[in-house]
Amino acid sequence: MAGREIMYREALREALFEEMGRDESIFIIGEGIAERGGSYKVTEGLLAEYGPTRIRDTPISEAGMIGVGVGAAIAGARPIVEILYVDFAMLGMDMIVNQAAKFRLMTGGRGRVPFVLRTQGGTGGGVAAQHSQSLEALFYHIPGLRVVMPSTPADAKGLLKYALRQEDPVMFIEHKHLYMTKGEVPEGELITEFGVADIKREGTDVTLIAWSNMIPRTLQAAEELAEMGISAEVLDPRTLVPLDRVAILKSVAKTNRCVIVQEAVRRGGVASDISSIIQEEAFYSLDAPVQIVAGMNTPIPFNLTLEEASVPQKNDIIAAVQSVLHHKAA
Amino acid sequence: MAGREIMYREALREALFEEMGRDESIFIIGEGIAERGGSYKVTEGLLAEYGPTRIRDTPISEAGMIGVGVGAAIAGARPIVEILYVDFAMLGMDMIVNQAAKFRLMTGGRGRVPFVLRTQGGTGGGVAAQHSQSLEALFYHIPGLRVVMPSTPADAKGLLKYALRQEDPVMFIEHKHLYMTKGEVPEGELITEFGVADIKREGTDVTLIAWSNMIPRTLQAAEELAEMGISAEVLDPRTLVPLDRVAILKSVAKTNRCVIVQEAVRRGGVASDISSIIQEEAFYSLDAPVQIVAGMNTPIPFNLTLEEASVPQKNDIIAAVQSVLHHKAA
Amino acid sequence: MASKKRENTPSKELLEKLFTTAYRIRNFETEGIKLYRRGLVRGYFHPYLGQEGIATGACAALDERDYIASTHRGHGHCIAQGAEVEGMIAELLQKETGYCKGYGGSMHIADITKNNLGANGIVGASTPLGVGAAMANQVNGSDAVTVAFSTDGATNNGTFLESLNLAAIWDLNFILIVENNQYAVSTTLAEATRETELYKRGEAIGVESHRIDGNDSLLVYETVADAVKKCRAGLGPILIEAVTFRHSGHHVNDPGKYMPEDKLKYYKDRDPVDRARDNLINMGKMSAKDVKAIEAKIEAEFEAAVKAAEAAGEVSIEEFREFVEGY
Amino acid sequence: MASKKRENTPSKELLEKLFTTAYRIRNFETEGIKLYRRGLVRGYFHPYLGQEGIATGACAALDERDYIASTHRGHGHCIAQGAEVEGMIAELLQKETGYCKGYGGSMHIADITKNNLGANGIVGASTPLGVGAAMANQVNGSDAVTVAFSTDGATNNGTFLESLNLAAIWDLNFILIVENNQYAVSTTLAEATRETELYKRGEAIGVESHRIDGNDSLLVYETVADAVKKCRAGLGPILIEAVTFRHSGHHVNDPGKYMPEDKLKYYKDRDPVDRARDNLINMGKMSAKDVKAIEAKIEAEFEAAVKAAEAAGEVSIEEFREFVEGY
Ligand SMILES: Cc1ncc(C[n+]2csc(CCOP(=O)(O)OP(=O)(O)O)c2C)c(N)n1
Ligand SMILES: Cc1ncc(C[n+]2csc(CCOP(=O)(O)OP(=O)(O)O)c2C)c(N)n1
Ligand SMILES: [Mg+2]
Ligand SMILES: [Mg+2]
Repeated sequence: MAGREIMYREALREALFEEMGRDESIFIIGEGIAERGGSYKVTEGLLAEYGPTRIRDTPISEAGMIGVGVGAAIAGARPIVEILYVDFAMLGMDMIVNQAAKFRLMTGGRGRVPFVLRTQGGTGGGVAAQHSQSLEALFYHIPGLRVVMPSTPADAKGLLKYALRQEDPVMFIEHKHLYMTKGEVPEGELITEFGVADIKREGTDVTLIAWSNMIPRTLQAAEELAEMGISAEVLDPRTLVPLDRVAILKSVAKTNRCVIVQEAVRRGGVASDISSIIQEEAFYSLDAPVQIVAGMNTPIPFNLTLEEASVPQKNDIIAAVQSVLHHKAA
Repeated sequence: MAGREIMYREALREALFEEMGRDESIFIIGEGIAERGGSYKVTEGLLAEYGPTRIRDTPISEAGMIGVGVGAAIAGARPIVEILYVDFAMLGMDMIVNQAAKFRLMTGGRGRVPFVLRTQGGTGGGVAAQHSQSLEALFYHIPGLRVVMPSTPADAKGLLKYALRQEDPVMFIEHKHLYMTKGEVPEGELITEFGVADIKREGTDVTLIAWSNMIPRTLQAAEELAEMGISAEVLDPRTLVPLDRVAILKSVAKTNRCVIVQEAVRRGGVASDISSIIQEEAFYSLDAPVQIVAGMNTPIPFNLTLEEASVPQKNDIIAAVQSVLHHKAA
Repeated sequence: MASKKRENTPSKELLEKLFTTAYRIRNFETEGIKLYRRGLVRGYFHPYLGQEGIATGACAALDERDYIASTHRGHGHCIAQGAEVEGMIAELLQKETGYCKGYGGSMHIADITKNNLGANGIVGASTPLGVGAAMANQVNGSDAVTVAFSTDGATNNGTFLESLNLAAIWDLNFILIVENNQYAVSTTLAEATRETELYKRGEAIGVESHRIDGNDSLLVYETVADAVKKCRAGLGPILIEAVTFRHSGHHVNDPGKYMPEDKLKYYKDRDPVDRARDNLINMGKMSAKDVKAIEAKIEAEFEAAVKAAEAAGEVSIEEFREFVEGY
Repeated sequence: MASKKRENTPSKELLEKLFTTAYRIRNFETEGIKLYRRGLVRGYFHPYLGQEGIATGACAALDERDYIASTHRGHGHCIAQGAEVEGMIAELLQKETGYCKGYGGSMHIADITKNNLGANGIVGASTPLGVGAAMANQVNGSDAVTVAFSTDGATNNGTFLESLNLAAIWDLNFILIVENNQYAVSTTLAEATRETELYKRGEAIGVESHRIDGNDSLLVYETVADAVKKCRAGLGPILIEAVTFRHSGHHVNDPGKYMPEDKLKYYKDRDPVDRARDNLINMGKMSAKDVKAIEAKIEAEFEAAVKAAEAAGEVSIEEFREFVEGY
């Protein structure tokens, strides 16, 4: 497959174009996604191609939009609901937690909810406390949901296409800072199954687990660590649910050390859960405690210096790696 | 202090009576809490005592109720909003996550939100997927919230009274199965500070950490373990935020082994976070991996046998303790 | 089906259908409560007693392509939309032959093969879910109509405004039936809102809205049949407020003492099952004996269903574990 | 204050106040945008340009005990409710002397000592928060009134229905001002709902509701003053839909090309600042020279505020870490 460099947002757009062409039951609703093409141009051109029945602007009604998406999924369509910021998904949390995630079980498996909620999260640019959150842990804790957080254009495309072909509700969480990043995306069909981690860089001394916007940062850290003679493996689960435990445990078995990097706040984040799994299942292969580099336990402040201080930076990752490498029995 | 045996729900009611008598800015809103005295009789008699301005029934408007509570707290009252099931708090999640938790930071510390949301969670009695959840992990992950989960009448009273005297938003999560349980509650003033764990039973071989309705079950397990010659310490954090890390680490330093018992589903629960903390901070005092006994990753099914299978039972706890005690290096 | 058209003289066929459905619901609830009292049914049980006219009339106006979404008080909708009593009883008894394999129970009961989105434990949820089904049908090029049964309590919830508004701007084939039984548990509608004529909320956002007697299954049928016709002609959505009253407390363990006796009497005097029977006898010219035979058949069907459900297999924990693998 | 009473001939004092506030907002936004263009302001910036009449008129009808809740487009409300420009500019410049210590920014701006619950990044949040403030005052025995500024976009959100309904059943001293600027970003109100006369939604739930020209600060003042009087007499809540139009795009980086030129011209011809100035000159008999002096003073005040803010200290990371200890 020939590669091309395209942007994350273009990769997402390609996925939407291709899948909507393939499956007429896919439709998209969201604020400003039709005429205007969305805040990040991900849906640009779809209205012209697929028409106003399948591409619709909505009022500011997040709970309603999500509920309508869930109902439509139950009744045989493949809705994509775009929520501008993951923060706003809180307005439709009931529909996500109590309806989308539960319908399959409540019907004894007879009903399915092939619903995709596209949204974006993360810090950046001083958009402050209500537009900067990383909330994946909330969805991660709710059985029945799939949680997808692509870090590269290729993953974004492949995972979105897969999302539109499976039967369970998906929280597809993009990152506001990744839309303009470029990466190689193969020509032609690209479908990336859920639950398969990707080793973004091979290494032997320490396993770095990261996702979404923490991947570029972690790769930079790994680059610098290499210059210091430290070989870091960078593992991107890509989908948090399902989580590729096998790949994680395999990497940790190789390196015996692990640092998990997460933009979300430290307390109760997904990193804690991954740490608890590694600890339970690979206790004796660990040469040092699993260390977590995460956001501070705080809402994100407006001030850019404080915003930066609130989330992991490259040097925090490097410091954590150094710490697990130099760990000595107390 | 003389002790009396009263029920959990009576202890809560006492706390409300006493605090409302002390502070006229306390009011309560909720569905069926005034005339009817609430589904668990916790608010019985308050209407007669404190009148309809301060005790009010509401329509089924969870988002509005929570929002109104938050606004009232900002503007100088001390609202208590009762949400019938923690599951329904999802309808007001935006107000909890984006308003209550963030206001203090967003105002640079000038604003405070002394708001108490009383609700109840957990499984029991076949009330099925939308009325059986244990959702504390969702609130635990949101900086700015306090998360309180009392397991005994005394804790229920003392913590609720403290909640009504501090300045931050509190998720006060009761358990549907505890309301009728009895326990000793001292006469007179009883105020229990947040962030102070309680050792519900002393022991030396293993630390069992549990909260809410898992405490009675864990104590029963400890009882049986004692008969087997195993001395289990049972630690109840009582408040998950703030979490008494010092007490946890101290207990683990003593026993070198830890099992965390949680009714909520395993994936991304609070237990995972506590495990990650112990692992990071007490790695070298652990003689076995921290083990988590938790709910299965599933919405709770209606069928009572399956409901029971979905959450930790006494025997699961005993088995986990036996496993951490017999753990040998792999 | 001919009976789908608005009629001035209703056919005997229609009247029989209305009575049969109403009586089947009545019998299901009355007998189901007995099973509950015997400890055979667990969890919540919100009887539809007194409100049978609404589900009965509404679903009679639908055909196979059409969808419904239901509430916590969902047995009646489930029956009216064509579910078999056996699968329902088995569900209440937590059996694996239940419609939801015993995983759902009363609050989530549904025969989803009948385009029923299910009962729901979250007050207000049926409206957005129903609008979603209507949206799916629009996208998929079907002229199917979706009826969301909802409640007076749900009209004070944000989902009402948001999702009905979406249905309106998208001209969906959506009918919202607000079952106004004037109570949310013990809270009266007048305590819950200043304006107790709920249909006005539809009008305020440009939705054709009606207020009717929900205890008259024939009127409900006619109103919904008309609304269905309008929807299929692109004139949806439509809101129908159907006024009614419970015959008992909120759930089986609520004695409902707060319900004023005179009001209860007023509505019991206008019992929807009696009225459907009267219609069948008076307008449909069916003999009292034939009516009795219908009743007996329904009763026997119920008893057989209970027997079958009791004999059915228990759910399997192993199967459950497998089912939730990868959840 | 005398000017709090409804007047047929408005006092010069009132007219001066209205113009001063409107001009202060106008100048703040115009100059603030320049700071943004110079890269000094980061994050979101939603200008209140064109809508000044609403905050100006409404807050002039309030006194010290009263509360407001604001929106993402909140600079105007903050100024009208008595904040100093300096603390606001410092906030936009992320300085520790900002009203929110630089932690909040434009979307959360508030001088909370002026009973301002703050700007808000969640569309629709001001209504429940405002109702909450009204509730607090009722419980605390105060006759203070709370004005929640809201938007056309927010009326399609569930919070609107739920919280206004609560205010109604509890007879709260609450005034909901819906600033209908006819757009939510690029989505027109007519695309967002069938019924664009938004005050009808208040009526449908039994709330006294009005629709007025929001570009006439005097009319806004009079309407709100009247509503305040009614609220204090126990006749609240009241909804006021104030029709207006933005003079620019949704935020500083939105050119707003989708706004029809003729419509923009129509509203610019009815510019609220010009009208407040005309009123002051014509009805208040202030000389053009004196008006100019007011403007010059406001401009100078702004420039001084920028200087002070630029000179102010940066936030401290250590202090921040301490602040969030135990979060
Ligand atoms: C969102 C939500 N809040 C509260 C409840 C608890 N609850 C169950 S039924 C009910 C009353 C419902 O009244 P109404 O909506 O009028 O329906 P009815 O019971 O009268 O049929 C309440 C409060 C719930 N199930 N969901
Ligand atoms: C709940 C929510 N959804 C979406 C947004 C993103 N957003 C910010 S402003 C805006 C448009 C708001 O329009 P309107 O409410 O009419 O206010 P206006 O901007 O016209 O003042 C949108 C969609 C948001 N901030 N909050
Ligand atoms: Mg009702
Ligand atoms: Mg607008």
